[in-house]
Amino acid sequence: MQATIVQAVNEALHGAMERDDRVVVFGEDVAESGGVFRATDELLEEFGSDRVVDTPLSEIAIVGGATGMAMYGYRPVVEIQFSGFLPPAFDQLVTNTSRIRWRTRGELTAPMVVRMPYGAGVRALEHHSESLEGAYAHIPGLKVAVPSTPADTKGLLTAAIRDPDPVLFMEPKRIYRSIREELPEGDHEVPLGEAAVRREGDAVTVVAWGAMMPPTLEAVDDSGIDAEVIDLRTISPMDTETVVESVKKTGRCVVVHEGPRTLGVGSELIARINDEALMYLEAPIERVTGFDTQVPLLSMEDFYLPHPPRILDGIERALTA
Amino acid sequence: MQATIVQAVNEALHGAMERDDRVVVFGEDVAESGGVFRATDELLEEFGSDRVVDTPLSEIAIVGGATGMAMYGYRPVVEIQFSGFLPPAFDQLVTNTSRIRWRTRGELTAPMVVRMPYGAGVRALEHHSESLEGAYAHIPGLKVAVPSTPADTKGLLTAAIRDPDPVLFMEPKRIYRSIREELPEGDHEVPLGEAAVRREGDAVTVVAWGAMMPPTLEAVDDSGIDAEVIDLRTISPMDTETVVESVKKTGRCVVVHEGPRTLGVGSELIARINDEALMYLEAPIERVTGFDTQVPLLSMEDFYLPHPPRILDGIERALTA
Amino acid sequence: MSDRESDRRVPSAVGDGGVGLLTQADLSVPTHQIVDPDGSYDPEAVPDLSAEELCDLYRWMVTDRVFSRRMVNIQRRGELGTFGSTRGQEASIIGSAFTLEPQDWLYVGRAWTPMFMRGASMTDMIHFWRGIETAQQSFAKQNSQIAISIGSHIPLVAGLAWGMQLDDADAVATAYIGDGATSTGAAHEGINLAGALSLPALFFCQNNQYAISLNVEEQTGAKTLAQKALAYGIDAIRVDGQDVLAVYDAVQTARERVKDGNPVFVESVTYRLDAHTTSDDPTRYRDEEEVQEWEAKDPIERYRSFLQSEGLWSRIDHDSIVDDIETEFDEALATADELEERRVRELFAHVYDELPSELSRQLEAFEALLEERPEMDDYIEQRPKG
Amino acid sequence: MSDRESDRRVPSAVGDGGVGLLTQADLSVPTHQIVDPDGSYDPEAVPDLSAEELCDLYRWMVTDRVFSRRMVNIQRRGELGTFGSTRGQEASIIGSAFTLEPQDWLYVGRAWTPMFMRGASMTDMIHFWRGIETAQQSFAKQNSQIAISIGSHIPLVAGLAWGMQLDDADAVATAYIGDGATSTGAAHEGINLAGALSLPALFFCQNNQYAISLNVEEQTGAKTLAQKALAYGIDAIRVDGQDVLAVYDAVQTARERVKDGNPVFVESVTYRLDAHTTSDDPTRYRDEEEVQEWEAKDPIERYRSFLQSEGLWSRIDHDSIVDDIETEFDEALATADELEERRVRELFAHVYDELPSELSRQLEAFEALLEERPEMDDYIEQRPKG
Ligand SMILES: Cc1ncc(C[n+]2csc(CCOP(=O)(O)OP(=O)(O)O)c2C)c(N)n1
Ligand SMILES: Cc1ncc(C[n+]2csc(CCOP(=O)(O)OP(=O)(O)O)c2C)c(N)n1
Ligand SMILES: [Mg+2]
Ligand SMILES: [Mg+2]
Repeated sequence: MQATIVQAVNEALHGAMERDDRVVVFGEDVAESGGVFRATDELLEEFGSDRVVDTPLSEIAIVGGATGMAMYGYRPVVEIQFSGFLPPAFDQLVTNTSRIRWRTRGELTAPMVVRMPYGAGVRALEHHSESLEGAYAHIPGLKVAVPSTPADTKGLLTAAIRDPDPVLFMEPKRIYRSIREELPEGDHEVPLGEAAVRREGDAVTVVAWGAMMPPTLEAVDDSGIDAEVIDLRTISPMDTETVVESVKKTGRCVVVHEGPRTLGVGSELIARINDEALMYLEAPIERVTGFDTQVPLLSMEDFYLPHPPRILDGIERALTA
Repeated sequence: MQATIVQAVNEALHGAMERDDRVVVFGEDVAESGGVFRATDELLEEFGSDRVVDTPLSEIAIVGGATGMAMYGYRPVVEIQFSGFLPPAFDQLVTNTSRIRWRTRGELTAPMVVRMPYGAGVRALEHHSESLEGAYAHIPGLKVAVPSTPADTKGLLTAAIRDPDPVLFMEPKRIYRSIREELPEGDHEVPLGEAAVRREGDAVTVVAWGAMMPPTLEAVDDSGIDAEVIDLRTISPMDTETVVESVKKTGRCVVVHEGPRTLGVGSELIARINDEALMYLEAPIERVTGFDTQVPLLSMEDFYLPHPPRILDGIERALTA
Repeated sequence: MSDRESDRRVPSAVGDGGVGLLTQADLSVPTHQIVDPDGSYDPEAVPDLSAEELCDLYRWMVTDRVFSRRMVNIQRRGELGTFGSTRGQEASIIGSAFTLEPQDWLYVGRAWTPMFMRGASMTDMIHFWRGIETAQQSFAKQNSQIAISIGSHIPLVAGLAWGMQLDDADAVATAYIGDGATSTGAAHEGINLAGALSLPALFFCQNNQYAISLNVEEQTGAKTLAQKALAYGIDAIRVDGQDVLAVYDAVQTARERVKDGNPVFVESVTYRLDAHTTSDDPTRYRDEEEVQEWEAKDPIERYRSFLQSEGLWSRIDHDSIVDDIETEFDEALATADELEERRVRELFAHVYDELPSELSRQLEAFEALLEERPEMDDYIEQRPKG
Repeated sequence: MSDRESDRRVPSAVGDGGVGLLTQADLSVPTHQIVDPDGSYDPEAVPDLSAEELCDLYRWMVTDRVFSRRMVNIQRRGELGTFGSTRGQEASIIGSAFTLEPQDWLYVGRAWTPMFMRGASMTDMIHFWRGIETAQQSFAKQNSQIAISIGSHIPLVAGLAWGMQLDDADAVATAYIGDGATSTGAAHEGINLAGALSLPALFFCQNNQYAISLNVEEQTGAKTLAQKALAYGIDAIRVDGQDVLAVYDAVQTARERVKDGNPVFVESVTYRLDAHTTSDDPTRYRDEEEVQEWEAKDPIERYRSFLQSEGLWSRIDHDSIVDDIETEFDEALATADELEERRVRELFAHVYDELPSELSRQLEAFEALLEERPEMDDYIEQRPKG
């Protein structure tokens, strides 16, 4: 089946709910209307109103409620309508979700997934464009995954739902419908914590994820530069090894992300390369990122996003420095 | 007057309230009981119940209420009883406090201070030991300051209260009462955004802040190593220049902090040094930080904190690598 | 069972062990109404408004309706990012906002015309939906703001009211919220703060029956939203949101009390006739029948019958009102369309009072890049039309 | 004014414009009581408990009191980090917890003895206050947890109840909260969710008059906390928290209803006689007089007079009960003091199911450091005594 990313989300949810009775889906507008992006389409019809539930407008209760339900033994997969509305539930993530296993020495756990569309570029209102993976990946006990292709979306979401730990699943809404590919049939899992090398090369390592993958690949493809392109896929835990091995080979690196530059995931990647491959570096690692500003409202949001020429600029800097 | 850090907080609050009628102090238990650490002692008696107010147990309302009050023209200085209880108000910080100026193109602003004791080492319960400056400094529009001495506490808090932008003021409660020094008299301000060089040296640059300053200085003093020690003081905006200049001189660097290592402020410092002084580096920058774990409960919390031998170990690694 | 407090009323439900349960059945929440759906009313109950004011109410309701219609239309033409229509809620929106004074603060959810009533232009509102930052600046000049994150503004409004209290201002801070917003923690904490500190805050809740697809009956077990006020120890009024005079009367009464430091929660029972926003498809979650029922409760029709009964209808030239609004909209749209090209620096302005050096660096590098790489133009577009 | 809904009751307050205001005065919230402060009671109202159970209630209340006294004492000797005494709240704590079944879930604030009633040991509780991670593990084995971040557990309890509902379990999920917790956004959203979805969740609120220094009258404008239930459309019971039989009766009644999917909020009116925790100085915010008044309402005394009236007092050997508890505590303390040295690996365990490689690296580096730098021992200490 040819599918988009949002269809892959839907397919993964259908599959998970079929295979495991404990999977329960809830959130705002996920049941009757099938989600504002239709990611949960037809789940209510297929699995009934016990397992697919519209909740009140309550992000704290959605995340905290999922945590309690997971402690009880279910496998909730909840939707936060836009990632800009996860911050009200930040405390539940920090104080409960990420700590249930730790607090009870493994006696209780919180295997659950918080799905949410993230990122700019869909001409939406304020608070609909943020990428805060940098803050979430700072919380011990949480995992954070960001797919960039339909197949990975299916595979990573499937893995996230099965994962024994809580996973924040950030869906690149800007490319929800812009890529279409054949989805692996049936039970397809892509393990969390493993980056994918999208293109092998010797000249420079370029790391990106989520909605930044297409412009990154475009920049590289158009340039003719022999870049190695890594799709990080999971932000936490991070696949340091794949990145470090690549940088040891290329000696140069560029990180591309949407979120703010300061304390963004790019900084952590630089820190880890510093730890393990500093002496291989032939040039400073370049960061091509969102600015340390609020994401502009829709009329100017294009300016904020890393686009191929800006990414290429970063690559060329890394190559010439 | 000889004073501790917590007394310096109190002195700065008294001074600010005396000089500026618009300064209003509120939070949980700040008025009648003078704060659980007595940081707001005698403010109620001196400035009355209009300007010093005990609020309900409502972190969202404290931070959001302060933001509204600041928009109206006051200068609220609120207390979050422990930094572990700021996460419920994370959304107010992200969605409102940090965006009022930006959202209204400067027509409205939110000049306010959120004070809170942070960090481990006072034998308290769960959620009383965290250091999340790494997450907060990722939010555009917020400033984050962390003093490490009584004089700086007075000066930075005074500056924060006067600052036209919202400031998160993280107070190192572990050393609230362990250092005593002469406080500058009267109206003493230490500008936000400027690091302090606590010790000059040529061998290695050591950067720390807040409660990590005393063990860092102890490690350096005992070692006889000619280290340059920088107290960052403000996390956002960060004084990159002072750090970079120092690293250009020493060629080696160690960052010490309490918060989790991954996406901690250490990573950002490494990223900025990478940007501007990579080719000066003679060794990887060392991070001596909290682990990527929850802060252990009190019986084992010592193990989590960077102590002088661990800091020294980091310095020696940076020197010998 | 023995009750220690002097009770005015015996609790209605009794548990097994003879334990008195407090239930919603113990509560009676009337709905204030002046003009009946059939057009009848008690003349005594009509608020004391001049003929001109009564006509103004009509004009503003029509403005609201026409504005929504035009906005939906231009969105369909691709000239707006998205838009949330207020059709059906005109009485609720206008009756309430008509009570506000310029010194009051207004922080709204679904309610746009109040901004015009306070002096903002339709251009500003078109800018808002086109994602142009100056819109909220203009609203701010009128002590107004629009909140996007549901419920998040309620603590701000409590804080604004607190400022007014300290300042001894003759003003109130008003939050417009929806039925969905009542479920948020932010709403709870903000309203409770207002109650605990007796702040001059007015909470105007438009219960339009839906939060996107969720019916209010699933939003909460509470039978009315008005009764939520009791949780905060503040007073409430429930009002027929299709009856502009009743809404005016209720909010006016509320405002008077609020000014004296008695926060009030007003539930206005209304209905969103159009989609949640232009990206929503309401047929997925509600029946045409239900919509028809509420179409029949059209607030503008009801008010027209009142004006007719009062002999005021003759003073109103409906068509010319509509024409004027259409013209105003056309002009506003033309002005909005002429938006000047904006500078990249604007993205970096107002993050802080002064640009920190790291941000300067980012700005300079970006400006240089735009200079050096004209191909950036293939990817970035200023979207003056959203 | 015309009311569209059939009203059982005319609203009490009337605004200027004849607008009906819903106020707290419209509400009557009785407080359930069985044994009067003077010791009298209606024998008919006494819950159907066996003599043994009635004596158990006494024993548990005394356990609660002795445990608090001993904990405060060892804290003063420096053998605990801190401790929050429950003196004064024994009837509230024991009467409620006595209703719970093993399959129920219990997530508490200030209430420790319920953990013992469910099978945890005093050693576990000493460990808890000494900051030893295995304590919550033990509680978890009894479907119990202690919440430190006020209000944060309420959404979890809603989620647990939701699990029970899906599972068709014959059980309830119970959150113990304080008066302060009612102001949190988390409480609001969690309770509202329970009401909206009819979850088997029981909210037991110990209104002990204070949240640290803040009196409940400043915590909220609501005259009772029970009435907050109406905001969620769930039922409430207000009970005299010094009357253990009334608390038992109320919570038992509540539990029966909750099991059927009718969440109930119980407000137990009680008082914290000791300091908030051992680091608190209550003389800064409350009068000795007030404390004396509540000392006079001692729940154990009141219950003793009941047992005497019932002729059950003779079955109780108070001194030997106390002796037994003291012995149990001594033994628990001795066991706690013997805590084995813990391994550093424990800090890294249970962050995730499997240790991610970055965490392994951190652990290995730290273990190596401890090996190489024995001077670390000057700075780190395992604190088996908190
Ligand atoms: C905190 C938050 N969560 C989710 C959303 C997405 N969202 C936008 S409007 C809306 C429904 C709002 O319902 P209501 O409060 O009744 O207002 P109405 O749209 O009916 O006027 C939702 C869920 C949001 N904007 N903010
Ligand atoms: C979210 C949060 N904010 C602040 C605190 C600090 N704190 C601990 S107990 C307490 C008061 C709690 O009052 P209440 O809910 O009435 O419970 P009680 O202590 O009276 O049993 C406060 C403010 C906290 N633990 N959690
Ligand atoms: Mg609505
Ligand atoms: Mg209390």
